[in-house]
Amino acid sequence: MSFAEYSESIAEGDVAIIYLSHDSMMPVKVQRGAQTQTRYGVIRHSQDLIGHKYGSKVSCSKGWVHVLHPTPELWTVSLPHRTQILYTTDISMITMMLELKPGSIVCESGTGSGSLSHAIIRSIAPTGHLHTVEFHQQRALKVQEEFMEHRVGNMVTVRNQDVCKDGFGVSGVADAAFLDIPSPWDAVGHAKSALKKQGGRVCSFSPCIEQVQRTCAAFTDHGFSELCTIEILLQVHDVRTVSLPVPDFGPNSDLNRDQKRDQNQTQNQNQSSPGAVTIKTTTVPREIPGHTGFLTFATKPRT
Amino acid sequence: MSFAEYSESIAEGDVAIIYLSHDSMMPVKVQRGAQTQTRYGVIRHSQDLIGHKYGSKVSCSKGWVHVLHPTPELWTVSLPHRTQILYTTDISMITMMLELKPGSIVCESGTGSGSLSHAIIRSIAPTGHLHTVEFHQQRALKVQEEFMEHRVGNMVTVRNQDVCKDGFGVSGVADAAFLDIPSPWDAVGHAKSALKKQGGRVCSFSPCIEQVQRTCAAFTDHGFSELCTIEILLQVHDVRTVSLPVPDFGPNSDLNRDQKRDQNQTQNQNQSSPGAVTIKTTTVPREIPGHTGFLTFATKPRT
Amino acid sequence: IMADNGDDDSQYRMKEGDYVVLKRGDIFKAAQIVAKKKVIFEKQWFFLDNAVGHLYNSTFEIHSGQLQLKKTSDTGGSADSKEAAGVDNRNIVDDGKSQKLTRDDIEMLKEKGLKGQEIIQQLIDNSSTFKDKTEYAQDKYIKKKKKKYENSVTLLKPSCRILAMMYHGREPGKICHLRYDTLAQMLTLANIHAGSKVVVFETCAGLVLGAVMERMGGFGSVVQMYPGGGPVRAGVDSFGFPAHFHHTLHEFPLCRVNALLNGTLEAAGKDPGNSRAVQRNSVWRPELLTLRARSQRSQRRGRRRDEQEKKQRLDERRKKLSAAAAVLEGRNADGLVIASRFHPCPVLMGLLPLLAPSRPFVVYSQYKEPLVECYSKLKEQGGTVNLQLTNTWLRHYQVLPNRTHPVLLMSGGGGYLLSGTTVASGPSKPGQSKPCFSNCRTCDSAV
Amino acid sequence: IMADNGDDDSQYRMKEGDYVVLKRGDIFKAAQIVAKKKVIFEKQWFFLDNAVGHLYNSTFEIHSGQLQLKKTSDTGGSADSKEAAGVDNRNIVDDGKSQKLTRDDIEMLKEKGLKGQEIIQQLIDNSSTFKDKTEYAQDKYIKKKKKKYENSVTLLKPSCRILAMMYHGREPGKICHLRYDTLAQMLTLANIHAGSKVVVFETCAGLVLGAVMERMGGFGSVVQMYPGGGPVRAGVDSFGFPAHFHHTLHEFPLCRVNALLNGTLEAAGKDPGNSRAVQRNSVWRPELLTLRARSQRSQRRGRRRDEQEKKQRLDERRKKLSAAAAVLEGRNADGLVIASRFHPCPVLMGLLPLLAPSRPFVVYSQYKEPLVECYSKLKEQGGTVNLQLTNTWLRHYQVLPNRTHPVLLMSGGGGYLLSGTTVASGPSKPGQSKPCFSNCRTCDSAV
Repeated sequence: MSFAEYSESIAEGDVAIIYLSHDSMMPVKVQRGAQTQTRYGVIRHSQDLIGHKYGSKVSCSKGWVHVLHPTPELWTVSLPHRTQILYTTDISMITMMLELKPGSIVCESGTGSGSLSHAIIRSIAPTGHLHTVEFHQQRALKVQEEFMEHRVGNMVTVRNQDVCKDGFGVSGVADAAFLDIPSPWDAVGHAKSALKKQGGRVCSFSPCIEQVQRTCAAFTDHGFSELCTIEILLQVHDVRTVSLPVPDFGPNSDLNRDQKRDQNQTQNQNQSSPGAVTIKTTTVPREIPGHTGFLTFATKPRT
Repeated sequence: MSFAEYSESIAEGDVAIIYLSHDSMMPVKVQRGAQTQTRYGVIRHSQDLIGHKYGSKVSCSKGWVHVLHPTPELWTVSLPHRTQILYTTDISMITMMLELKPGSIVCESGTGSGSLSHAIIRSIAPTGHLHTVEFHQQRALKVQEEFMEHRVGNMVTVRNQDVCKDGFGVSGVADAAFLDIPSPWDAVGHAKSALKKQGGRVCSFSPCIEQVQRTCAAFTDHGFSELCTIEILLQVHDVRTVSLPVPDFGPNSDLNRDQKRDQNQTQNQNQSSPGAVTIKTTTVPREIPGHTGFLTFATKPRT
Repeated sequence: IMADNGDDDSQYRMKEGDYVVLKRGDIFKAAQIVAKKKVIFEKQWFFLDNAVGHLYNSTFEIHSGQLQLKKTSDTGGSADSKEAAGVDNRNIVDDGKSQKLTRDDIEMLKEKGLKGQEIIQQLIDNSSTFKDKTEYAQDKYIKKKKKKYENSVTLLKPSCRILAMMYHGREPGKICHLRYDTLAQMLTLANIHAGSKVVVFETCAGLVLGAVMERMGGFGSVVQMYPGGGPVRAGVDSFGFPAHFHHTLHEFPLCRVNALLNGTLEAAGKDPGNSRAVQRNSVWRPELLTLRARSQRSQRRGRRRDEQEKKQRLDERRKKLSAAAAVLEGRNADGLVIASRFHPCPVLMGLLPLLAPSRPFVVYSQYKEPLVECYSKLKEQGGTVNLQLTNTWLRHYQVLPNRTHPVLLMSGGGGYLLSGTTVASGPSKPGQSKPCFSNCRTCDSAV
Repeated sequence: IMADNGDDDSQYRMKEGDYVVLKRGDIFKAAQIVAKKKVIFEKQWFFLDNAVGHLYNSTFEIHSGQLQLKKTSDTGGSADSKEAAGVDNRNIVDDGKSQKLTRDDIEMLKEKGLKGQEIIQQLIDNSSTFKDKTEYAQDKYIKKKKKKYENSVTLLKPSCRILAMMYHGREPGKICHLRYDTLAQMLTLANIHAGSKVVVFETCAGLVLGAVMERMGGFGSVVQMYPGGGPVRAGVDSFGFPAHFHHTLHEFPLCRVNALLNGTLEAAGKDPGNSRAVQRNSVWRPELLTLRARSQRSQRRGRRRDEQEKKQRLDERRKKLSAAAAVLEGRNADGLVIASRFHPCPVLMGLLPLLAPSRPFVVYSQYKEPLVECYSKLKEQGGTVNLQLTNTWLRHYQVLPNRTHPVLLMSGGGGYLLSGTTVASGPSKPGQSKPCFSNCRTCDSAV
């Protein structure tokens, strides 16, 4: 197992994702003799995990779970939050718009909980490298440890420094740079010098429009071009079967109503009870994330 | 006919809406002996309109059209544009959030092409009054003329002045005020003094976020409360029937495929041609209005 | 602030019996001012008696279950106590020592008589990490603390705006998840205005009916179509309409619509359809009852349920029925508004014949698919133009210096609308096929 | 700008035969640099010959059909010439006299050698109403004038980002209206990365296939499943991948999938299914052909279509088929990406058995309903977890001093995605019913 390469079977030392339900997954470090408690009962690593294939079903005392091979996307929904994190919807857009691919050299700050970092490493492996800068020392140490556990440590360098003061610690090597810090405008110059002289792409993520305005001004001042600010929101559709009652318009309309019911039945609808039709539909959750942040992209010209 | 009261039949002097198609309607001033050209042929007012019922079908040489009773909503989609106008989606929200109802006294600026004005008058009729201020003289005259033609002239006063300098021309009488001007912050004080001392509601419409920021600051400075900035966008769904081909997975799967087709057929799908299923779905137009403006609402406290 | 120059303020002051809406932050609750009647709001109980005589929009503190007018200076938005947010929380170390105030300190502040908001401000001032929290975390912190310490409440005059927001926030299930901006669209799309004749079918607790009545301002007439045993409109009471508004309101049972359209309503007399419907459809019980209705009922309750009373009620119902029938039978209604938990397609098809030609209708559904069916049916059947299937997308913004952004949580779905305009069907040119069945009735009868 | 300190710039310079993307404003077009070959872009024709040796991202002016490097200073965003917009156009009187430059003046400017952008700036400077126009109207004005006078073009190195935006803007019908942000989601949801084995079925002109190949960087293998007579992937050429990328690409006909899964592929030998499929499904013709393929074909063209050539091609195809079959028959693919004009449900059901357990799949459809059907089918059948039906909502912002707002026009629909993860099916506890048929095959055979 590695976060950048699939394996068939679960081995000791792997990090596996225990899938309980769509909104409940937990990462587990597989260790001989260890046990993990879930709401469906205990998982014994030696018997239930090691040597089994990824994707297997594990029977517990109160039900069963599936063990999944880790991916950056599963990690994003199951990682321990130490900060606000970036989610897959934004990450997808960042990856495409920064033109990441195997071999890309990327700079990132702040590392935070490492949600984006894992996705970047996956995309630039096996020949690329991520230089990620985290201001907060404990967090820098913790994420470094995770990269090792996830067997991607060789493709990433974590630096514990202030990107606004000290930059990314590299110069003229990066194809892309990403900023998720309170004052990105202070780091635009550093991003510029970290990027290759032939040019490159940069992205800044900010929740507030004032941050976007200052950052765009800084990009322009530093000669960046192709400025583009976007926002992307995910809409999840829950598939549901609902029953809609059919009202009674009175005795004289029996013929009429029967006709209607016939038509209803031919149109993907089954009569579940007298006076009601069942339809398949989708609903959106009552409250959804309405804003994560603005993504501003720019191209560094040749310097 | 009046824009605030329904009539059954078309009379001389009425303004009727000729409905050609969903995105093609034209207002027509009904005059004995007059004719109107449409793409389906000519409409002769004396024979085809006067005395006929609203909603009638008029046969022309190349097809037929419907004649509809005017409403503020039909007016909004058929009026002659002299400015950018407000559309029904925003208008609906403005009407509800300003708590307009019969008897309300409302101030508005600028009048523009009168799209919102007609909707306001409809909602506050027969006992309310609209004071609308338009900077541009020709426009003020034109809209005044339209109000008369639409038989709502008695419920509206048009003033040709600069609201930022001269205010609304009334003081302490309004239940609600609406601003759609480049620098609403300059008119917030005037809106405040136009509103009743017991309080009232105010709305400002602005396309740019910087305008919103300055306007919110002005509202706060003037003691307004319950500040609320929203954006509302309409999504239109076009109902379509589409045919999706079913691919061929090869000879050995005939049984399998037939089963699938059977299931498809029970699920609202008809086989239109061999190897294809027909579904009913909706699509959104390729390009849609992505922004009209921000609506900022506030409550004027008792003064 | 209550001293002013003798203007007519009476309509702006709260009286006993008035319907009001309690507000704290984004939380609303409808209530009626009844002497010595306890209300429960956000897990606190109190009496509204002291509100009488005060102006609407006044904010009160709750002290020992009694309202006490708050000084105006502290009435303010919930965002007030936000300091410049850290946006990033990279400096936060969670050592559990961030709050310098102890529980005893807080109890002391309370005893000193500090108000909820003041206590929260104290907590913020004494939190070493608050300033470094991300804005999202600051929000969460304030909300949590507010829930614990805030004890002020504002009393609002009810309106469609406030009640629609209240229902959407508190009990969306009761109003078929109809969001307030969608309701706003319905009222304009149906061209609701004074003096018209509007047919309403809703199972939204009376919110939609009340919204229509508010827009009509007591001019014209409204017919509420109802399924089952009787109309449900508890929500209408919350609007606190003057009595004369109710004279414009009629009710008519869905199960008699066919009889009405066939001209057999009189013959049907004893109304077997109605009682059958009662059995078939579950009857919705109004949760709120007007004070008057309740006291009348309690008088009646006892054992005396004799024949005479039954007959009286039947007579009353019959009278109501024929009054409503008189309004409807011209088939010349000016607007049709549907928002129900029923399948919209048969409802729309059943009620459309009641409209005059060239009149708007609008149908709400929480789901898109049934409206697609409606749309196809109408297209096939003819008699309508200007059909549009839509939904709206509503976004709130936080506008604060250096912290402006769309609100982090938004409502997922506000439901869907199908709107259109009726037309009469005339002679169509050969080759231009646009079949028309049911609505022919409409135009014929309306002549 | 071309003089620099001897770094290895060769990969950043355009060579003959390179695939490039022409860009003007938001308009893109893919092209190949071929000596003396005319390209047509925005109704102008010109030769790309002069681009050779210049750096990617260079902007050129078009003069007499030839590219001429532009000085860097004028390369800039399209928003440059916007002045403070009037926001309101209340002062505009349309008297037709707002433009002070006459047609003759403009012709003179052109003759003087002024560039397009300079002419537009002159037009703006000489318009008495421009400053008072609303921003929307200013935009429209500039766009109109640009179309008429602009003559610069930027040459970009192709990438998934640029090609996805190009197809979406120019020919959305060719890529099933797949919007670029939706494609971006697909690539992450399917965890596309170097070294994996990915199955792709698309009818998006090769854009999706190219996007997958770009993300794999020539490591691992991709199998393109194709309907009808042969794989369509003209769009892949536009990516300009190095030759070795193509060694990782295999192709396999959909109509042989059942044979593959049943182990009867060898027996089927002569491939009747394939030819039948050719007849049944309309064959898509690639619009762009690589230079090499084209010249080979023209050599072949003549009269010599003899038996030997036919046999050769058949052999080649058989070799390809068995190579692809060898990749697939372990049923241990690491990812599955579907984006086609076909009904997604049978496609997904047919290809899912090719995946190993614990591997992601993603299906695109322009319409929601077919994916709802997919979702229900998968739920009923089992063998997958983490199912999610989504779409994304993409908004662009104009960020300019005092004129910041969401862009006035947005894309309506970007399509829908169904994504999930395969699992092996094991013994399920009694009472916990989760039936599983088809995917059992997957896990058994993968042992």
